[in-house]
Amino acid sequence: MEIVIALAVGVMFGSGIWLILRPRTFQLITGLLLMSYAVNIFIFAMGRLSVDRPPITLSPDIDPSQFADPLPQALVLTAIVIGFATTALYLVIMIGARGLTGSDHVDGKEPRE
Amino acid sequence: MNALPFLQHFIVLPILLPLLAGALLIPVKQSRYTLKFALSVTNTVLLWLLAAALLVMADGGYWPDGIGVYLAANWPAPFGIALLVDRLTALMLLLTATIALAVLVFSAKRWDRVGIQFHTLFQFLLMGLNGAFLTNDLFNLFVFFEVMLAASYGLVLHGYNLQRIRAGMQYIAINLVASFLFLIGVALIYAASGTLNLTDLGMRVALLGTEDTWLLAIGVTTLGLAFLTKGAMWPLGFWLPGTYASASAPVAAMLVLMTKVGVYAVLRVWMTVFGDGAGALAGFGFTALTIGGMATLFFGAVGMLASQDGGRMAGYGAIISSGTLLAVIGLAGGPVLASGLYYLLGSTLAMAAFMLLVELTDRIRPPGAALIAITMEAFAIEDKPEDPVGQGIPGTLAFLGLSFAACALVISGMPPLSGFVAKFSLFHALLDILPTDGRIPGLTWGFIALVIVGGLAAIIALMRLGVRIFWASGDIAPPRLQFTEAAPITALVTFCVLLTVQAGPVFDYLDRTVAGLTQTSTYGERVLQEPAVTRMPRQEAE
Amino acid sequence: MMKRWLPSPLLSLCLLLMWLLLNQTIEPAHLLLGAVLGIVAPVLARPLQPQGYPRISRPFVLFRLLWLSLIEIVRSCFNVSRIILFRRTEGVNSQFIHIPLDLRDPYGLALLSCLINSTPGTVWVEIVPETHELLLHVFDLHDEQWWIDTIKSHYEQPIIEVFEQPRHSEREKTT
Amino acid sequence: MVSFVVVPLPDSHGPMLLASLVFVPFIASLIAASMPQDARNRESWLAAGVAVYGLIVAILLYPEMSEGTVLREGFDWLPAQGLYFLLRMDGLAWVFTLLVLVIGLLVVLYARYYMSPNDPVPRFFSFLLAFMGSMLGVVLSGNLVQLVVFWELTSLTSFLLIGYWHHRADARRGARMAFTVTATGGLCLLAGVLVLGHIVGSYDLDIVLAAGELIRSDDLYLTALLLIALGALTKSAQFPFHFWLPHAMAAPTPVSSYLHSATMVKAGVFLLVRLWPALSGTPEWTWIIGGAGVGTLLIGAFIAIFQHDLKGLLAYSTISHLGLITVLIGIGTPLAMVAAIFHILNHATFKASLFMAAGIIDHETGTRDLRLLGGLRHKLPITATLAIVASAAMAGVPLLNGFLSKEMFFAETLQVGGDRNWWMSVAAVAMGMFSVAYSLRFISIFFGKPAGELPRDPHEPPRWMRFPVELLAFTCLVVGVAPAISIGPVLDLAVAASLREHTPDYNLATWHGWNLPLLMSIVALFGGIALYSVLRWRFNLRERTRAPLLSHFNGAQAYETSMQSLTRAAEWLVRHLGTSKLQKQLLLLMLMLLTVPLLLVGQPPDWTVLPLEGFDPLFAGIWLIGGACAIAAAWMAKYHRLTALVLVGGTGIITAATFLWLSAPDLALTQLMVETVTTVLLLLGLRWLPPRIESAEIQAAASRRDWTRRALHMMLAVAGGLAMAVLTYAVLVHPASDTIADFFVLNALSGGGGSNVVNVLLVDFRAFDTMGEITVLAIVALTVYALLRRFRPAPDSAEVPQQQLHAFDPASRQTPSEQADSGYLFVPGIYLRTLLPFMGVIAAYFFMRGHNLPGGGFVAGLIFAVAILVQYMLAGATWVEAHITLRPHRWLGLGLLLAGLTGLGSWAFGHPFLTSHTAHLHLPVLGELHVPSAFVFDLGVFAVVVGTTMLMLVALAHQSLRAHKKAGEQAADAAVPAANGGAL
Amino acid sequence: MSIAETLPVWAALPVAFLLVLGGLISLIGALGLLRLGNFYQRIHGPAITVTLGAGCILIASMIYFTATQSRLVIHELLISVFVLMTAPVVAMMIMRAAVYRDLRKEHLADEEKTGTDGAATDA
Amino acid sequence: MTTASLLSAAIVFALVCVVLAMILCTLRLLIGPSAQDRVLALDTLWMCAMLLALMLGIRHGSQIYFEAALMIALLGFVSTVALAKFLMRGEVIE
Ligand code: NA
Ligand code: NA
Repeated sequence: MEIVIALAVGVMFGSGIWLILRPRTFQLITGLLLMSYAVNIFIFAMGRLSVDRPPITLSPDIDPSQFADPLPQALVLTAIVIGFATTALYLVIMIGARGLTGSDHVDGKEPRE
Repeated sequence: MNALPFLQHFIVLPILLPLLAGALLIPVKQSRYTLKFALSVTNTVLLWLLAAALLVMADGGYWPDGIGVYLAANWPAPFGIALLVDRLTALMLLLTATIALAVLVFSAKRWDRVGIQFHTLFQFLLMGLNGAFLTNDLFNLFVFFEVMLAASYGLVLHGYNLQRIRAGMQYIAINLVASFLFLIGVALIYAASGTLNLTDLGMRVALLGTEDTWLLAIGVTTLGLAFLTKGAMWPLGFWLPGTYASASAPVAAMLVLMTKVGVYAVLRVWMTVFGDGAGALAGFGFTALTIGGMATLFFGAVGMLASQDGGRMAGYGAIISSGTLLAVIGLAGGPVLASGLYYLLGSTLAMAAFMLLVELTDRIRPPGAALIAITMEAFAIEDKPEDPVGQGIPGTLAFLGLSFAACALVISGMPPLSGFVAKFSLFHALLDILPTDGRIPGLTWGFIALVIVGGLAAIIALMRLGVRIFWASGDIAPPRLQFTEAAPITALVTFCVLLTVQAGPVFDYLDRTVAGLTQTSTYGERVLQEPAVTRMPRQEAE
Repeated sequence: MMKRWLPSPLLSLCLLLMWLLLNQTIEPAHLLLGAVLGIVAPVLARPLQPQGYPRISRPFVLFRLLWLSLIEIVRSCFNVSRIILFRRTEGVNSQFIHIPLDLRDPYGLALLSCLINSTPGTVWVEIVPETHELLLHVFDLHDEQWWIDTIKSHYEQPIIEVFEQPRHSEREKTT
Repeated sequence: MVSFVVVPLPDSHGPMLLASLVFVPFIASLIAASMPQDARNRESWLAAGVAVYGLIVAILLYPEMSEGTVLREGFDWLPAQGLYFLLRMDGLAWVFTLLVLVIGLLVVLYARYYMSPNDPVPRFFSFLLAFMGSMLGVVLSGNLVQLVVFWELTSLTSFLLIGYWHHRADARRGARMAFTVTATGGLCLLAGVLVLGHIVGSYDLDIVLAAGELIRSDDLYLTALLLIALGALTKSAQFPFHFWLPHAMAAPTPVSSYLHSATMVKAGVFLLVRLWPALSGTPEWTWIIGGAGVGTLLIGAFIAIFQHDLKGLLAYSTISHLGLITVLIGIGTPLAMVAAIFHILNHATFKASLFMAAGIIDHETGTRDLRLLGGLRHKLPITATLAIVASAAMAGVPLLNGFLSKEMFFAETLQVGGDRNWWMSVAAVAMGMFSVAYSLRFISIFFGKPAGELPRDPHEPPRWMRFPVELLAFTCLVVGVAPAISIGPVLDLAVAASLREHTPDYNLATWHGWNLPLLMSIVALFGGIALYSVLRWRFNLRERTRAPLLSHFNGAQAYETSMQSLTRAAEWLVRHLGTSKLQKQLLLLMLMLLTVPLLLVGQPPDWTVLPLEGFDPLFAGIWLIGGACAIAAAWMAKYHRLTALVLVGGTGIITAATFLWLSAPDLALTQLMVETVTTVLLLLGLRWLPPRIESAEIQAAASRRDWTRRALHMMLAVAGGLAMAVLTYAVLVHPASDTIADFFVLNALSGGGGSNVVNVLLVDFRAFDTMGEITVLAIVALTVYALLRRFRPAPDSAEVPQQQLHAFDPASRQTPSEQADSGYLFVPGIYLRTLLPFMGVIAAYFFMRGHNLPGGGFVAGLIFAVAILVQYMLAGATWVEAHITLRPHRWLGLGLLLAGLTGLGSWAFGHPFLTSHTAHLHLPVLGELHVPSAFVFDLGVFAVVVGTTMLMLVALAHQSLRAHKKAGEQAADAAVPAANGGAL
Repeated sequence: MSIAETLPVWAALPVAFLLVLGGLISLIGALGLLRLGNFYQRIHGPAITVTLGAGCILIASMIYFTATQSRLVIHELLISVFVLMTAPVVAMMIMRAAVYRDLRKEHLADEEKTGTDGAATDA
Repeated sequence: MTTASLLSAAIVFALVCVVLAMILCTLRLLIGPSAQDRVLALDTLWMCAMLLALMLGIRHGSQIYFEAALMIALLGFVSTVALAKFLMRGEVIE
């Protein structure tokens, strides 16, 4: 599991890096999306991995070590929401810039050759 | 039943008030400017009073050891989110409220009408700023950073034009990526230390094993990079000049404050986590901060010299100020930090005033005309002397010129205003603390030299700009100036003057602030032992 | 009045049932809550449902239809699986066919499309507006007419019985 | 090193006389600034009044001064850092105070007549008074840092005064140049003062002056000396910083006379005299100060001869005389110091009067060009006489004050380097000759014939305009004839105060007998006359535009060039040290992310290698998919946006599956919903991005540089990915330390009243985060909405999409609602409409169970929003909005208020913000119900999420309407021609 | 697998069988998606996954949980209903999109043949 | 072979099948060639994810996974519909 998650984070983050270094706004936003997946899983992994131990405590007498760490999950939840919002914002700016500048370059103008 | 004393609630109010005001403003129709403005200003005045009250309370007026803790949702500290007020926080809150009030009044006649929801976003921005200053929890800091940034995205694009959207794209993209770094950093810190509470982290750091220490250091470094991107450290702050130059004046003034949040966060985290009690990590990264700060300072100085318009120049001025502060944090030591904070106050106020001023001077002289003036200055050296009779200066122009000069003096650190006092006290403190071998290290000398050179660059650039705006503009119609535009600038400049004149008392306060900051153990006691209010019994049925 | 506050008892019942299934309980509190939701949701959703709610007149025909369809689904499933696994794809005769429809009731058409699409090997494309013909894609077509007949008799006819009969009578009453 | 000394301030006794000396001019400056434009007389009276007041105070203080008392007055400024506002008056300061005030008074009187009635004099007098205050501040500072403050203030006021006629380019240029040079010097001075303070442990002048030994023996002595010297030499226009002074002549003549000859330029030499006890007496002192002085003295005098501008000539002569003073200070013997102070005073008198005379000539004739002027003694007899007297003093003619101090100078040069070393004396005599020559050149304008028609016909100036010149010339004469009586007591005061125990015996007399200095004077006098004659009649002095030999060095040109190249260099540096390109910035950020932690933190410690038993091939299998999708998306995003979007969706599904697999059902639910909404959102946005078509040419044209860059990015991406993978792995194989997580698990049910710990975290433990998070949502929604109101689509995507324009598609003839009611969406629409209430109930379900099981306000809000969104997709925005009214703004506002007020409710119970409470309801049939306040809070979250999603999506969707509306209008416009068989 | 051990044989056997069958059908459906020659054929592949594959697994789930929890657990029915209600929508939408996209492509090809300019479309 | 091991073998087999199915879908997603192919593949991926959730539920004997499956069943189609509509009409909401 661990190695898979590590590689997963790596692949997504690497793809994200590649994309955010590209010149077109859509590439950038795609990169941001991939990076946000990577980062979310990364945060999640910081609570270590556990299978079938959802943090749902149906009785008061429990052993906390038998549950997945709920804190990173809560953090990821917040991060997902914020990531969603900011992606939306960037999207709107992206199309706004395309309309206003006539270019989909991330700098809002075509680079001079 | 131990109810929470009412005054204790003051800690959360700087976040709550703008939240509620913002929420109330959302459904109000765009056409009701006056109502919106009134609500917004009233709330900001309240915030100012609140900040002033907190300042008094934190300075021994209510909390004897200068630390007020508020357990949001009533959960004890490392578990729930704790808000913390000390002298530093209170100071930053007051600074924020001051600039915010000035900016709001300034925007009353024009800027709140060019787009929608200006006041809403503005209130949310205040909420984010205040939250970032108040919170003692790293992830909560992220949330408030995002609140602040999200609002600033909206405000940067306020008045939507080509330039703004170009700059906005850059600003937003970089901050989005920086936010990822923030998250990575916080997550690593949690993985290594098992806590998110900053004070708790400071308590735990010495007890960590080697692996955890390694992870923690990486985490904090990553977090630091996120802060420094927002604080515009070289080479992470290239977004800043363009953004400042294109944002509308009131927004640019608020942005000035926002770079300081990055610096503030660095200061908080580093002071708390890597203090003397940090075991293997004591003093971690301070030198890097100094070097980064100095590089930033240099870049800002060079940028000032290279820029020809006020907005951009102010942007580089903000970079200089960030660089100086970062280097000061890096060169840490009690009295130096106090000087750094004093510098922060003065430069932020002046820079904010300058941002507002730039917009007014652009009315005299549209930025396009500046280019012509440059060539004029460069080539018309043997200009035929004209009639030796001076020209009268209209009152508004005199006002602008005077304010410009005052801002320029503060920004460049020329005597006699607060910029100079700050610089002097910085140097004084740096030379006054001696390392054990009695020799001032080269880095300190380098820093002093850089600050002086930076100030020089600033004054050369600002003088060039000022001469071009006020002297070389030929026959100009005096700009129309609203009272609501002049008053905030006057107020901000007056604050700078007051800072200069009252340097003694201000420094007394700052010395107490810094003395408090270095008492990590006090924070530990106060934050981690702050009792929750007794809960009402809740689960009796089950 | 009844129609306004309970536009479709059937739908409300379905929603209540769903609520109870979801919560896996028949506690009174949930019964009540489910009932409230079952009543409120259709009322709130009503403005967005211009075609009204379905009425089913012959449940038995419906059940028989469903049962037969299930058998047909299983059968087709194995046919399609066989083709996927063992046949060369070039040999598969995939075709579009047109089937003239008499069925007009929206819910009837919906049910028809559900049955056709659920049956592996056939996909509903659209109803050609002018001719009211169904454009159908068949995975492995042997005999076009067989398909047309089967669909008209095995599917369309029962559906018309279920959905359109009472409405016709209603219309007759009103006119 | 000593620790910093805190000097107790003197108890301020009686009236703050010294403070009033400094502050009265500043206050008067403010008053002057606020007077009307034409208040020339009132301004003059005010300024003169200030000067007179100062003089009275100074005279009142004379008795104390003559007793050798040092007056100290002050108050705290920044006591912790050794910074007081401390005013200190001793003999030297008193003499300089007197100088500043007397010349100031005369200049004010002169300026009253000099300034045109049309000039905006309030500004002039305001600046002049401010300068007076600053200069007095310099002179009276008892604290070195405070001295720097006033020092820079004199630079600033000088800048403002030079730029007084700012519509003239030469004035602007001169002002900038003067300020740049002197302010730079001021900064050096500040640094020097700080070093000095560091060495001594105090900035208090008295303490510093007493610590000469300590200073001179310190390692940092040379640094301090150099820095302070830079400050002094720039201010006093010493070579090679002299060039600003001639350009400062663009200022009105009263300013030149006051600042640039009598007072401000003397601040540099004043400072050197002041610090003489602390700094002098070392070879470094002599070499640095003396060296600069010698160079200046010769160069200034030589260039002065070749000036054609009256004021230019005087400016260079000033430079030369300041050089003379500097040399004396550099020699540094007590007698030299006496000579230096004496010459400072003498120079002030004759040079101020000469400037005023020059101003009168300029004023009366309309020109300052020496080549045009001639024979003025006929038209301006009195002025001519006065100017000749002053010039003679400048040239060092006996019986005038200049002669005396120059004589002393010659005498001191003889002492330098012992008996064998003559070079200093030779230089001195050469300078003497030059000064005779330029003095002759100056007075030549009164003789001979006029060169031609003058711009104006000159007359004697008004009585009171000439008066200052008369007084000063008279002083030259009096001092020259009877020095001991006239200037003696004053000079004694200054000398005693500055030299203290080193005060020498000296004799102020006109006649010292026949001696070597006298011989040197005679040589200089006659040599000068000869030199002038030769130059005049043999070398055609009038036609020369540049000084011989020295024409190659042009300080002003060097300044301009350096300023321009500074800007160019700065631009170059900014381009190379910075960038305005987003890609490069992100590249840097990523590089920093990779390198900085490595550099700072270094190698990881040894990690235990993971036992592979936890490895699940199935899990690896799904990440095969996730990874492939991610990489493919990265590959496709440029030319195949939709494909990339679909691929990202694939990664999203796998991410959700991962959350589910690894015990995070809440995350999985949220991820799934966000995935859906994001896809729709991006599709709505994609509509406005015109297609990007891959062209073979572009690919082929990609230069080698492009490929290098791509390779670099690829490497960075791989490295970054690898680094994150390693980091993740490192954490995962390392057991968690003592975390705060257990607390949440243990207390969620008992303290938070919910069994879903994640939800309890969100609405209770960390509800404060959630509060902020929903604010972010609201902000973003509002921003999106605001942006879209001003949205202007790209021209190539503004039209109705291609897909809707094909006649064979029946849908192209239908409105969206027709499509849904009878068109191609008819059958799907029935499902979509039927599903609506089900989705609503499911949303309620997820909301209700959130506290105990996966779900909650956020997921529920998204489901609800998607349910409505589906209706939008089905029937179009117009139809939906005609049938239901959604007010997303209200949802947002109400949601935020609900969440906030719920939190606030706990105040009523004396609890902190957001403390959750549970209401226990006992209902008849239903039994006991627990309604936690967190539930209401969650309702706020729900509302905000619904509001946000709806606002953003609907705002985006409405853009399409705009295109259709526009198309409709165009179609209506083009209706006539398109009627028969339109192209659509 | 602790719960699975308590499962009675009457439940275990059908559950296992349905699981295997459901898995296989899903696999075959996906294989169809991959293997078949053109889009109109491929769309028939996933249909078996959606109907019979999902059906088998859902029934398996119902039996399994009913047996382990000793009470009737049939809320999987909801999933079946929703799948049956949404799958046709998806099929109809994608299919029609494909048909008209192809028509448009042909149309454009024709136009190009006749010499009119055809604008490229996004893919 | 006990019932437990039989069952666990069956679940593993089913899971393998579903994961393989997902991989095949992904291949189609990558290959395309047309946009509708990709949309179809994505939709199938959603369905497979639903099956995966159900199977995980059986594997762990837990009801926690049910909601995810339910959500996919009810709402998973939305993004597919949006994509299809985009392909057909060039915009999602008209
Ligand atoms: Na089918
Ligand atoms: Na939840």
